Amino acid sequence: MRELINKLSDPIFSFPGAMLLYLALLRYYRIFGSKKFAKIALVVILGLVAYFFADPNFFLIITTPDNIPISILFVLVSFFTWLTFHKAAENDKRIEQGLCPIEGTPENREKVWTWPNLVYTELFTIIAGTTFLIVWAILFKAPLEEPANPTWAPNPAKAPWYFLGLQEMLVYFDPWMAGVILPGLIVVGLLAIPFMDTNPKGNGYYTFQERKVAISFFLFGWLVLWLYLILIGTFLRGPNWVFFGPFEYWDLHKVVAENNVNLSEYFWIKGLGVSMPKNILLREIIGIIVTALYFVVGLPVVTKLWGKAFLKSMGQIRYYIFMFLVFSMVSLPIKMFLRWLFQLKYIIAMPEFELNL
Amino acid sequence: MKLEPGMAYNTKVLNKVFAFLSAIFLISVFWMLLDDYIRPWKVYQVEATKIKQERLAKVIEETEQSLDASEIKALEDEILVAEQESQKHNETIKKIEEEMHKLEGVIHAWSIKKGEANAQVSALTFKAEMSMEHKEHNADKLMQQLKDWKVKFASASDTLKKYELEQKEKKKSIVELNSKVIDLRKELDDKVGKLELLKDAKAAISFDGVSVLRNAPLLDYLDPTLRIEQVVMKNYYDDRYFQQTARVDRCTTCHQMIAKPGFEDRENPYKTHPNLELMVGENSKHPVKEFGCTNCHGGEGHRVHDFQSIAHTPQNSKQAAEWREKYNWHEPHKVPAPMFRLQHTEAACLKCHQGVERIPMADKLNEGRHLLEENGCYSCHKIEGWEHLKKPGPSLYRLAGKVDKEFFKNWVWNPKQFNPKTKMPSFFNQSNNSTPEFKAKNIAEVNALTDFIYSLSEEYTPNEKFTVGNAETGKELVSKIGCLGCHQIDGLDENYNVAQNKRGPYLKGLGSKVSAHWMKSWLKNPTHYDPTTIMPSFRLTDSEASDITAFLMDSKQERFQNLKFAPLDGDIRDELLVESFAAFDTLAHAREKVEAMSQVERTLELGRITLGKYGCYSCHSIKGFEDSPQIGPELTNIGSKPIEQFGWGHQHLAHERDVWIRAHLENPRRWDEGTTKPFKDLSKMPYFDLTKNEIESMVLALLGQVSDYVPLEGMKRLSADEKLAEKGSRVVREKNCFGCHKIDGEGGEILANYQDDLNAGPPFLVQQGTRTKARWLYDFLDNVVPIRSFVEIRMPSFHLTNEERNLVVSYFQHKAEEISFDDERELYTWNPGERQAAIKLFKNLECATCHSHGITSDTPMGPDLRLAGNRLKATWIKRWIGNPISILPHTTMPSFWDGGESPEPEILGGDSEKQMWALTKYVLEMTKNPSVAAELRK
Amino acid sequence: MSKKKGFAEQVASTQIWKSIFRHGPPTNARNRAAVVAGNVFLHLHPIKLKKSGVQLGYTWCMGGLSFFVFLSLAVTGVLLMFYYRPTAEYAFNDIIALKEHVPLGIMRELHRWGAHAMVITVWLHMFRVFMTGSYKPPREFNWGVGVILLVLTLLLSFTGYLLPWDQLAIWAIAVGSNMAKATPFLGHGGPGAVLAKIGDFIMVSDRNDVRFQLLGGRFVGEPALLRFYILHCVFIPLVVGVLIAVHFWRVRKDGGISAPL
Amino acid sequence: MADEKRLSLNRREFFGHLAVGWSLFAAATGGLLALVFRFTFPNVNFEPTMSFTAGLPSDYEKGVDERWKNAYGVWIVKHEGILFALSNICTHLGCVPNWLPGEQKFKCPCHGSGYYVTGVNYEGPAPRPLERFKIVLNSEGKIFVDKTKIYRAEKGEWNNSDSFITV
Repeated sequence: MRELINKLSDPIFSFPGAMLLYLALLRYYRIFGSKKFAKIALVVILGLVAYFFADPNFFLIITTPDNIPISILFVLVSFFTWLTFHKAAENDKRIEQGLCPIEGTPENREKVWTWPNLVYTELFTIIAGTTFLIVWAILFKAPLEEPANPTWAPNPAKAPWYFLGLQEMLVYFDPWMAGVILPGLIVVGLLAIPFMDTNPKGNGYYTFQERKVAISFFLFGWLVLWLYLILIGTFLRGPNWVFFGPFEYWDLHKVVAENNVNLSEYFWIKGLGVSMPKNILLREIIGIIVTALYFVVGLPVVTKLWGKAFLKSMGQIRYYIFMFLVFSMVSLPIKMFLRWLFQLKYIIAMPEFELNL
Repeated sequence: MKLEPGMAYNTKVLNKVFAFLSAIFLISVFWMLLDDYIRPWKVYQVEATKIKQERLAKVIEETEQSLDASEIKALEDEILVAEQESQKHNETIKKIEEEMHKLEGVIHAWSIKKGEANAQVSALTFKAEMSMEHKEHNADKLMQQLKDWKVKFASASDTLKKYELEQKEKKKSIVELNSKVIDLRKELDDKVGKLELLKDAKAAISFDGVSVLRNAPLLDYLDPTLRIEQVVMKNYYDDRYFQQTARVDRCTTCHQMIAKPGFEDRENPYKTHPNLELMVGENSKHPVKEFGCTNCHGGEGHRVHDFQSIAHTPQNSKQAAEWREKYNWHEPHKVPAPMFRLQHTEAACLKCHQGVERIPMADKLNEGRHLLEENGCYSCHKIEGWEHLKKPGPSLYRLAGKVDKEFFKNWVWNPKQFNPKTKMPSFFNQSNNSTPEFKAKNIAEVNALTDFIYSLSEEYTPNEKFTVGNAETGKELVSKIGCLGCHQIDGLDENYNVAQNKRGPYLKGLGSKVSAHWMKSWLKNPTHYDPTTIMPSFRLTDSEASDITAFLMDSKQERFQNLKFAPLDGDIRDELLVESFAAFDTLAHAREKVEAMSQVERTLELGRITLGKYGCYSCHSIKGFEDSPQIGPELTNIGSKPIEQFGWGHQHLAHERDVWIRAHLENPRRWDEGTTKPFKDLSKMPYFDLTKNEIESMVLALLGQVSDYVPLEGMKRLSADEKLAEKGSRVVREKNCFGCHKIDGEGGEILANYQDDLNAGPPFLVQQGTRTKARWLYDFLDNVVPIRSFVEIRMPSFHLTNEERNLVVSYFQHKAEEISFDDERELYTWNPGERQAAIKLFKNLECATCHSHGITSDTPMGPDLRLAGNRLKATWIKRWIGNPISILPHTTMPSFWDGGESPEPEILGGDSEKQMWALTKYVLEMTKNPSVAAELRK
Repeated sequence: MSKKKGFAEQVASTQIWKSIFRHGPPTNARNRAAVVAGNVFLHLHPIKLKKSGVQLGYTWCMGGLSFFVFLSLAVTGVLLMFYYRPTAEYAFNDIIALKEHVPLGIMRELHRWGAHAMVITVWLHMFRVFMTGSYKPPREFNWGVGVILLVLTLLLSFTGYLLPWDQLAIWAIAVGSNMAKATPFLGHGGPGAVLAKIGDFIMVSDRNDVRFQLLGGRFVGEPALLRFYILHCVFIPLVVGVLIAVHFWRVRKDGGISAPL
Repeated sequence: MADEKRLSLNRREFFGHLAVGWSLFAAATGGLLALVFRFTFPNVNFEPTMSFTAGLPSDYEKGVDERWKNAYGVWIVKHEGILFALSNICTHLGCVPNWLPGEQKFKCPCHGSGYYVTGVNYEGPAPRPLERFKIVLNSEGKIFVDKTKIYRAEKGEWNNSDSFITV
């Protein structure tokens, strides 16, 4: 059983699994958002937690002080995801019935005194928050390792947990992409959200039905890409950044068969059986064409298939910026799949200019 | 102008003010940029670069001239021809290149395959081993897989290797086709390569567009060519509030050529260091990268702002004036440690080179330290590391048995009057105590002191009686047996007095000082009077001692003898006593106390106080005062003592450390001038009558007494062996071996008297450690047995402890880098025919002419060979026989094997080496069995 | 109607009390308005707000918590500075000191976990704001400010990560700062850097690229520690403080906590 | 009419003193910012020197020598008849790989890049081989390593005669 879980949690299986779960969540959000589901899920999860904690290797990783916030984060995110969908489902039902969302009911729109209503609420959260922090600080000591030693790197050397998603991306992308361009695009994308999303509905209340597209894309990035990768990077990457299942011992000597090949090598050496051309551009021509096709041909095709309505409603500039961001986001899972399926290292490999894609 | 409603000011005016202020703002920003950018060191660096370019240009020109232009032309032509020729192969080469290109693809493909196999093998190895370990069911399957992949990997690497070899072959064949061109090119390269390199070097430092860009304001962060250079010293620190921070020197920012030979003639800062072999140079003992600059020179090495900030210190007022004009220099203020004056740089050696007698190449410093020791500065002033030294003055334990009170009083009052060259400094009649009042007080003090010291003195009776002696013979003896190694003697020809002043006392007026009995007793056995004296015994016969005594007692000081020291004035004595007691008591009570004492008690009490006041016990052993504290302030850290803590009195002197020390040594009492100090507070430091050069050396040595913290890693660390040798060296110096012996080129003042025949003088000790056996030297020092019966000078018998003798041996062993004993066992067995050959050689070379001991009855002119084997090392005997002149140029021993050629080609096949060894063996045999000499008599 | 005033009333009637609190207890409408409007800290709030704005189920109070955690980080951070020296020599030892003997050294734990908590609350705040569509007009600008605050929060946390000066710290920063090296054109290991060349002179090298600028050196060394310390303790907190003020101001000006139109 | 006049006046003014003022102000502020930018690059730093002398070639055994790794970040490798100076910075993200003598490879602990003894990458995310530094013999026959000059395999620079010493 543990073997199976170990195996399944390998990104090759777990990432598609996470995507499927995510699609199911969107499709059946009303069931997901029901209180009954929450109760059942709670029982199941508690059982699973008990089962997982029984394993010494898993216990070791989960109780590492620096990993505690991630556990807290996942508990909170699970709860709040359920909460949003619970509220969204409720509101959506009301809207279908032609009623206003709960937040819009007259009793909720009623103005109340800030003192003491809000001030006290704030005071309570502050007290609760302080208490929580104090208890946390008492129970878990902040980690402190050996004194800094620039000549000897610990194994594995991990970034702070909130950047582990980025570090995980580094497995699939070069630093300039994973470390600069993609994070940059994330920030730009977030900044652009209010200007991309022209849907006037759903302002100030929970709903899914009215904002399907926006929520789907956002949650895909937030839950499936960002949080999932952090999860993998924190709990399942061991020495030498090799994958370890949740119940696996972090053996320093574990080696994974990895021999990645560039697209140009596939094309010239494996495909045509000739030498690589000396000219760099010629050598990488296939990769360049593929990349160009991804954007130049992929965009119109996608537009034709699914995007016409958006194009119309958003206007050209908005639409294309939006699609560029989406394409960039989607390039990550694409690259991941290419790596897993074909051991593809780079689509374009120009180490001469440090330009690897 | 009318304003719009709601406006306080006219918009137009506002805009104008805004524009004006912005303009000022912009200008100030620009000014700030320039202020930040323009630095004096950049100017120096530009100039230095120009000088470097000039020099490179010169070298390039010289190199070009040295090249034969026609030869190069010919070579170039040849290359052209060869190139044309090899063009014939162009098609072949092209074909091979195409093949190679194809091959590259194949190799690439196989290396991918190999990589795959390798990845699989490593992953499977882990998996298989794990499953084996855990005895999993799929272990066998995995092992099988691993095996398969290993086979695949092996075959892939094999194939890959095959193709790679093929590629190498092909490469080689192309090279071969072009071989002629390549060879010729290489030849040309060898000829002009250096020139090209030089040209590249010049281009690298030329000023062009790129370098302007690199040094442009704001852009100079990229990679400026003008930049601050620095050395961070790991082992030398600056003190920052008790924290030691690594010292940083940026001197090379301006002194660019300091480590580059070839700029010796330039002006500073473009000058090469004058002693690159020792300092700064990368292969020197003190490379700049490790030791920096300020470590020796002092100063604020980390500052680069301008000439002033470094705390440059001029050598003299002339240079100061020059700097004032040139650099706007002024005396550095508020700087913890300004630079040493150039002439004082040696002082800095001391902080790292501690625990050594002499620091190599620091002559002036050594001289200064020697003077500090000789004048006994360490005895009144504490200097760390000097505590164990002997007291510089003679012991006064048995003073009463040597001189009388009248002599003593007059001597103390003015030693120079009796003996102008005495070491004893003057306490009285100085600039601060010459008034009649003070003089009278001093006289009372001297009287009391004399009584007190004599009251402490033991009885002493000389153990010899002088009856009669021949002063003429005595004079001759004195100049021959070696007294002059340490003493200068009145009555001899002044040219004979070659010993360093103050090593042993100047022997003058002894007739007016001691009794003849005492003198004779002292000469025969110095330790009888003073067991601690370094004066050795010359093993004088009774008549010799009498003769010398007669000679020495002839020297009289009539004037001094007739001096009558003023008697003790009881009133002044009481006054002084009261004054002294009153320091801890009321005046009335002090008077009562004095009155309660008897006259003798009063005198002795004042004597005791005076002894303590002047610290006589610091230099002289006086009973009961052995452990009294030193009287002067400590000098250990005088080089770091804050300027403000020196007392400057009313003297108008530059407030600098070296100025103070110099002034102080010139006249220690000067600080009292113009003050109204009471008698008891007058400065007591005596006057030493030093020469200007002596003072300079001592100033330097004292400046080196700094408190800088140097960690162990930064110090010169002595090995255990070196430490022993240093201790030995101390003994050698203390006993003044250098007075007679020239030890590896150092010392031997007395030899000046033997210029006509150096062989008659004390022997040169050249590499003594390789020469004599350790055991022999050890015994010899205890019991001197004359070796050269033919010389008159004598090796005296020093009274050395076993430890001291061991140390002396270690010293010589270490100096000669000799650490082990020779194994001479095989030298005691003869090879067939060797002994006969040796005897023949001995006879043919007429060794017995000089080394006649036991062979003929002639007066021996060389050392007794029957003792040589015990004394000398066999290896050294052989070396000595082979070429004595090379070891001792003035020796009378002939060099028979000069140039390695044998004088006796018949014997032992004319093999010089064998002959020398045969003779050596023979000498050893003679030592072992002195009777063999008899067989040579025939 | 007692004649004697109680102690509390006596206190409340002193001039000092009145000079501080310009109104009576907030038990009636007038005073409730005055207490909020008259207090420099509370006047960030409106006097009255929609009921949904105080419902935890709706707001999750994550924004408020973020601000509160930021404040507690500022307080503990300032206090920690009393015992911490940002030098290679002392940094690690000072952390050990906090762990071992400094009174209330547990503040390091509070600070570290607080930092993690702030990242979480900020993320969740953003999650909530997105899910309620609260970035929609007129709140686009404030969403942007929020995104920048999110980035700054991560940077604050990241710069603080180096300060303990242990293996965890320097290697996390080494990995992180090496990404700066890969910045196109500006980092010497990034695409295009090789092109910035005049003759032999390479214009983007490891001693003048963005990573050098960030670290003050070629690798994570003492200058990096100092720079990160200053970024962490002074520079970023100042910017964050200013932006928080803008953020709050705009929350008020854009209509308070969002609610259905 | 009057409004129009004022407007045109303002326009003229705008291109007069106001424009001058603002551009000077902008230039000065820009200058200050540029100075602050320059300020972030120190004129001196205390990092190890970029070049060092590494003894005689005969001091080195065959294989990887780690004696300069800590001080200068360089491995001196003697392999197949040549001696070269290999950088110890992983080409992926700048961690310090470890030399594993048992497996005869450099392995980076951060993201698992692996390199052969020659410095050529073969596993993990490293995009290119480790860099080599300029290495020459000085006039005394000692090895001199200059880290400012970098030779990279993918550019074919490892054939450069300054990138290795034949032994």
